Amino acid sequence: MKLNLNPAPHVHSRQDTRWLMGNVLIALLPCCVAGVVYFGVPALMLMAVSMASAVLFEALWQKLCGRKLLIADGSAAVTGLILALNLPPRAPWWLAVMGSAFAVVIVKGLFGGLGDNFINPAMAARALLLASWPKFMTAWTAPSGLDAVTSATPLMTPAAWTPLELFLGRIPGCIGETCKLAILAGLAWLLITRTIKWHIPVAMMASLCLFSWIFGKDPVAAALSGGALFGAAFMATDYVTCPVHPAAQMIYAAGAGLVAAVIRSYAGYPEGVTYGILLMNAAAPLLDKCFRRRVYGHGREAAK
Amino acid sequence: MDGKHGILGNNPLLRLGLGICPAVAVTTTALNGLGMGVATAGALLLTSFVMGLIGGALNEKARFAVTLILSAAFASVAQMVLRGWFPALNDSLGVFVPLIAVSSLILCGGSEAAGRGFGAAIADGLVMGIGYAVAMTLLGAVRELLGRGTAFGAAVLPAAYEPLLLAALPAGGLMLLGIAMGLYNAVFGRGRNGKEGA
Amino acid sequence: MTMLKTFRGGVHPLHGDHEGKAQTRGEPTRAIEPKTVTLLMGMHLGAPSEPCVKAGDRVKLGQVVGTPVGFLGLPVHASVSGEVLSVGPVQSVSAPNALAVTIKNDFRDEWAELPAPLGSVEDCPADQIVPAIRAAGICGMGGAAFPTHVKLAVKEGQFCDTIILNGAECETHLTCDHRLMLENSDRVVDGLRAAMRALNVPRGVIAIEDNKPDAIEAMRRAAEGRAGVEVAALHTKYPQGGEKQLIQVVTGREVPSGKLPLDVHVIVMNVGTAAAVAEAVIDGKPLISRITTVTGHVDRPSNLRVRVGTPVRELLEACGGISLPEDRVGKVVMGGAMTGFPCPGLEVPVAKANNGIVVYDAKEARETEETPCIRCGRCVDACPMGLNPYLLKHLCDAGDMARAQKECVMDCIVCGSCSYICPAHRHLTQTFKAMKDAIAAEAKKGKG
Amino acid sequence: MSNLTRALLFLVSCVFTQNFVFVRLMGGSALLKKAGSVATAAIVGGYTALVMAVSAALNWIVYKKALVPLGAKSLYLVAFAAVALLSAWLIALALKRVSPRVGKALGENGAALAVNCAVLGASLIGMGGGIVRAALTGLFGGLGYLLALVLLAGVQERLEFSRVPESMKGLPISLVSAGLIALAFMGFIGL
Repeated sequence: MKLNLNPAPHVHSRQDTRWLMGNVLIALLPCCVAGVVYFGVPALMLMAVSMASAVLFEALWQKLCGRKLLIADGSAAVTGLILALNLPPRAPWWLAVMGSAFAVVIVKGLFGGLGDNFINPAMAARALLLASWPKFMTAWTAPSGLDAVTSATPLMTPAAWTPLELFLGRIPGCIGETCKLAILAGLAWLLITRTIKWHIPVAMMASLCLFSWIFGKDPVAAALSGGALFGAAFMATDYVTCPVHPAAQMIYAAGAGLVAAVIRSYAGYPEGVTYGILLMNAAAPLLDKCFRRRVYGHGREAAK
Repeated sequence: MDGKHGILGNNPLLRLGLGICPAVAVTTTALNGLGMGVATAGALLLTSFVMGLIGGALNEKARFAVTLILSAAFASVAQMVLRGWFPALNDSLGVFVPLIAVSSLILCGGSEAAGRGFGAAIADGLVMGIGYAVAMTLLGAVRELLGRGTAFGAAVLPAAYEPLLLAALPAGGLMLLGIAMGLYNAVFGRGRNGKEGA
Repeated sequence: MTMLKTFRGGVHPLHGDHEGKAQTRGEPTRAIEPKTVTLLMGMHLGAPSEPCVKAGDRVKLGQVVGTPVGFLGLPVHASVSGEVLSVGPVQSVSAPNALAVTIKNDFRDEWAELPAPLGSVEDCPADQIVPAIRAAGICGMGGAAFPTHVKLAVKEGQFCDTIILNGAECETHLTCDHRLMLENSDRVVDGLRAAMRALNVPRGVIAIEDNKPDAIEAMRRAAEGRAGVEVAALHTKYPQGGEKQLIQVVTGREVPSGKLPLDVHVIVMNVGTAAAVAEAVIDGKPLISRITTVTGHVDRPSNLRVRVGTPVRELLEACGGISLPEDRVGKVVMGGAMTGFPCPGLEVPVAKANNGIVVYDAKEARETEETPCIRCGRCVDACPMGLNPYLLKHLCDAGDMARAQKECVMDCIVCGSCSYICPAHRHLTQTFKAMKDAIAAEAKKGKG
Repeated sequence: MSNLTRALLFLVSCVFTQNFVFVRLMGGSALLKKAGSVATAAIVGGYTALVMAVSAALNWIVYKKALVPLGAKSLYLVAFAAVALLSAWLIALALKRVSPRVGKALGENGAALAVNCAVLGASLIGMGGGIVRAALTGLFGGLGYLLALVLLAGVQERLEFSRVPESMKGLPISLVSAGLIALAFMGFIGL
């Protein structure tokens, strides 16, 4: 009888990386469905192209680096899907391919792969696409059937939509970000399965609403328009690029909300959620340094 | 010449990271890269020349100060030359022409030239300068091609090409220089005597 | 029941499966008689005892076969009567050549001459309790095997105001303490009272996780009318029974880093140890048997009262044997799933501190491959000591002793919570243990 | 608009919209720092900010009150470099007196460290207005430089344990990191 001698612990939580990524994909499903319902087959095409190219680039990169192929962990698929959901519905297919390549190879791969990037790949890719090909990234279409009618997003003309329309998402915008109902369903799934904790989404939305109100805007409309809720639920909560400790997470998320509100109110871009999250990603290592749990037996209470 | 620096083998920009401020800031086109590279190389050569002559007589601290003053003087000369003969280039390089004065390429190269003998100082300055100018031109060419679809101002990519505007922006410049350095290291290996961040 | 007390961090291993305890917690304890026993001389923490018998000798039950060595030394007693077969090195759970005395059981159970019992724990002379405990060879029976008489040695200038009996049994699979508290409640309380009287301690707390309501009830009943004894119900969470966590939860005090519980005036003992103390004081009997849980893939998972030194094979046979085809047996673990040691073979004998034998199948035992850390922070949330396991792992992998120490690696209690929770299957706990050992070895080298 | 609001807007502009490192690209030296700790980065950044402020103000005086009246405008670069070096050296000395810890972080050639694109650039850019504007350009620009240095140090500390490909280690990956942060700073365009 050959007895295995690997050391304790002898049981492990079933929630491995693949399980977590799978949960994120499940949580994104309502947004995908809403996107396809509102924006039709081209949206579905974009999602497929984006996911496929992200996984492909990940595999190629891992091969090039001579590493073990780890695409089965699902992280590249999540990146690709989140990127697609951040694209306008009628974006050309090559935009998704370029974005995936940038996200997977430059933002993640050059830094060492999963877990080593300091900035959210999908967010950075969106910022790259917006900076490089603005005319494709701001060509909004109203979800009115198959014909692409160019229109303004609610962030540019806030009064044109009622809160209910904003909530249900029959409005122009990126594929995944318009239907708040679907996002909330996904967020609920993530919270119920304890894939993420509540701190980041709550702090980010609270901060965005508060500062939007201070800057003289309608906080409800601010929360319901643009990519705020999608960003707070799915992108700010990216494990790899957010701080680890709850207190640091709250500050990180509040900072992202503040930057988003500032950019929406005063800067040149209509939407600031992307930049808010990216900037706070960059600050996350510092926040992690500043906030630590007190180690048992050290510090003030120890000598009691 | 002892081969300490080279055009390919130990490129001052791609291996040592000398003079990276202008390398990112002005290399939006190949011509800008070439102009900046040559201007910096010229100032470096003159500084090395003088330091090669007098550097041996100076101690470490004084060397740095003298190099800085010399470099500022030759940067002024470069600015006058550019302003007089290449006004368009001068305008597009803008504030980075006077900033040649504090280019780490010259400050490092000049300080090193001191006390190495006149001939070695000139040869080193020349090789470093050419290496820098070549790297600057190449970086400018890549950024111009990606960002505008042109090479030295002439359209080379088909009209259907949608330019990657980011390549011409600061963020793209930083990333492309970083990737270029990585590629350079991958191709030429990491030099034994090439300590980065000098 | 009042608000359950708990600590920060921790995990819930096998929570959906009643912590793996359902199969054995309802089974009354059965006693088994071994054919041979192998008495390790190093069953306790400290220098191994010196064998004082030789092959061929006849020994009686309770006769000393190993004499104590040094301050931390304990005697070893024959756990059966019969003939000494050999004195020499054997395979133990942690070492291939541990010194041991092997005795063939003659099944007569003839007792050797025992020291006179001290009598009732409430009336006996208090100053003789600790010597009696040492003479009985008692060490901590929860796992660490620290000699109990040393734990109860209060130095000049120190004092103890609370003794905590650890009945949390937070480890998975194990139910031996649970059964003990149900079946021998009075003995547990007697042992606690003996220790309290020996050190003149006013307060004794029996701490039990709330997944054992019947044990809480039984101990409450047994504690009625006993001076200073109370029962505390704790939240069911691993590692609730960790010494430092227990002290924090029961007294609100924290043991300062690098210090002992006595520095915050607390002593923690396992309930099994308390029962052994009661045996020693009331009956004068040495520690020769204990309750061990045998579970996992065996035919009849049970709690067995086994003689110290019984080989694992005999325990498994008493439970109907391993219920797996040979090629599907994964590992046999001594102890619970979070901290237990894998057995190198089935001839390994049970020591005084072995509280369980768990058989895993090949699938459960397969080695997990490390994948990249995704910084999910679960290890940070789980660590009961407030460490940053994900960061520590990087430092340990880089071999950076100085920074690992600065990140408090020496405060790690090696509870396994971080490894359990890590979605990337990173080998956190074992890395920290190796680093702690390396640092301790370094410190020793520096001294010697 | 009150002076305070104007100053505040100017601060935001210098730190974010026109950040010396990520937008103006005058802080390449920020990238060259060996993966020092965040604390060192904060000290070096603060020191550089001081040098930027002082030398920008001094250079304004030198230029407007000496070089222009003397008709020696073409010597401005030499003069600026000398003033920058001198103020960097003096400030380093003063800081070492105030705190040995700061002195240790700045190292032996602290002054040489500080004469870089950012310092001279602040002097050149600050020339457009009055002396207050010049000093504030230096100070606020320096704060932006400090912010960049600290952010990059944080990221570099994190990268210490990541599996960056061998040829990208060190300066190359720092440049890519800086590029990604610069991408994030693009959100402030038009502020």
